[in-house]
Amino acid sequence: MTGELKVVEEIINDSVKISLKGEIDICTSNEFKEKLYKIIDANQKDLLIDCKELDYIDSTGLGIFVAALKKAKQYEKKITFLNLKDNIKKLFIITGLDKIFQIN
Amino acid sequence: MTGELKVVEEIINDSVKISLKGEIDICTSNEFKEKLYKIIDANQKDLLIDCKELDYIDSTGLGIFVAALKKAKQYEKKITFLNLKDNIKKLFIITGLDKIFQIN
Amino acid sequence: MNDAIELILPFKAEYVSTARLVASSVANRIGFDIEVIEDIKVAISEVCSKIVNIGSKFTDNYKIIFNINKKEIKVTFCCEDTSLKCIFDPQNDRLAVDIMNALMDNVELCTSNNYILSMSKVLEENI
Amino acid sequence: MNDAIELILPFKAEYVSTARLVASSVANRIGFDIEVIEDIKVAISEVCSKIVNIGSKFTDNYKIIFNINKKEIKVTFCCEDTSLKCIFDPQNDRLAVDIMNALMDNVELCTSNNYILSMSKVLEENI
Ligand SMILES: Nc1ncnc2c1ncn2[C@@H]1O[C@H](COP(=O)(O)OP(=O)(O)O)[C@@H](O)[C@H]1O
Ligand SMILES: Nc1ncnc2c1ncn2[C@@H]1O[C@H](COP(=O)(O)OP(=O)(O)O)[C@@H](O)[C@H]1O
Repeated sequence: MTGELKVVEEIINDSVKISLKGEIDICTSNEFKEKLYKIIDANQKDLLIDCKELDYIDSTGLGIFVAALKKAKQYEKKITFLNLKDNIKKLFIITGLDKIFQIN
Repeated sequence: MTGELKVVEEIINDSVKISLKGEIDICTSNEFKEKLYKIIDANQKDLLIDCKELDYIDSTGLGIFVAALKKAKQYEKKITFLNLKDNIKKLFIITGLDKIFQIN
Repeated sequence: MNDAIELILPFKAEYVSTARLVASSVANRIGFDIEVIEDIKVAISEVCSKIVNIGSKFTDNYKIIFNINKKEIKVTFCCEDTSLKCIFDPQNDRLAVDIMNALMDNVELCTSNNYILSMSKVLEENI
Repeated sequence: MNDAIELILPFKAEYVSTARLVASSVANRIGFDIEVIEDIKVAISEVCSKIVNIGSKFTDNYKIIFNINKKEIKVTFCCEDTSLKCIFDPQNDRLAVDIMNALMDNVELCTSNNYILSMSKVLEENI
């Protein structure tokens, strides 16, 4: 049910690919934030976030991505989302985040 | 979810076979009681109750079977249960009904 | 961990399943395994169905309190209409009473306070 | 049909999913389709998460009231601690506010009474 998020990190050429599985919600968001920030700072590469198995995200989760984008931009890197599920893509559109991120 | 019960009646040689699908609970038990009593009175045959797809039964449902057995005995007929799921067989055992019904 | 979750439901059959859902959510949190959660749901359904069948002239809802301890779930039923007491008759409701007693660890059919009934189940640690 | 279901939950992240479950059980009863039920759950989760994050010094739980009409679900959040008001800041919480406004029909972020917040969704009959 709730509170489960698996984050798998993998280096692909000039990018870091992060695969997310589970839910980013009140139970998982703090830990995820720290993990994500570390990945960005440690690698200083473009970020690919694969959401094929991400079932749910709330506004806190979306906010973490916004903050992550600011961080990535400091290193002149970008963040691209892959395989967003419909219910999550919907939230990106509602909030206008589809315009600041690259969504594939 | 709750409140769904399908009852299929079929004549097999000297018996009536009733196949139950769904749940016998507070939402379905009244209708089921009437249906079952009618089947017993109209046919006056041995009863086979196939519970392969019966997911849940509560004490009211079990009580209906007890009353049905009294009715059947008036016609000198018996009631046999087929394919009880484990969770339901457990209730028959708890309540001692496994001793008054034939369970196959 | 020592939490209380309360659910107030109308005297209507349609909402018994809501009680079941909350029961499984709460029991799941404590760590009961699926079969025991199913037992708890069955026992709770027996009580809810009985309460709904009896109903009340004075109020249109009843309350279920789930008390969670690290290793125990206690489920208490209550109602503003305190005439709802000792709702199960050991004779007439033998099937229901047998089921509740077998599936739960502790069933108080007639409580000494203003509650309708309470039942509890303790988590057995398999080492 | 004009029912009220109430759920009282501790200020803990673990119980947000219990609110979601009750929401889907209730919304399902009204006849919303799965996608809309998902929307309602998402909106309710936003509120619960915010409430849990703020918490209260005076009490350890909050209440969610689900009011059901034939064609509408209204969800009201309240708390004994009436300092919990206008919990979303349109600026800082823009993402959450956008999501709630988009997914629900009517969101009252600051109610004129003692409630924390209320939101509703009307069933659209597709003929
Ligand atoms: N009235 C009931 N009372 C108690 N348990 C039930 C009842 N109906 C179904 N169950 C059991 O609960 C489980 C889940 O059923 P339910 O709570 O109806 O949710 P769902 O069918 O949506 O998963 C089923 O495995 C079933 O055995
Ligand atoms: N925190 C959440 N808030 C709102 N909706 C959620 C949340 N987590 C999961 N969901 C959505 O609710 C649906 C059911 O998930 P959930 O309520 O966790 O129950 P379960 O996973 O046991 O079916 C999922 O399809 C998911 O998209």
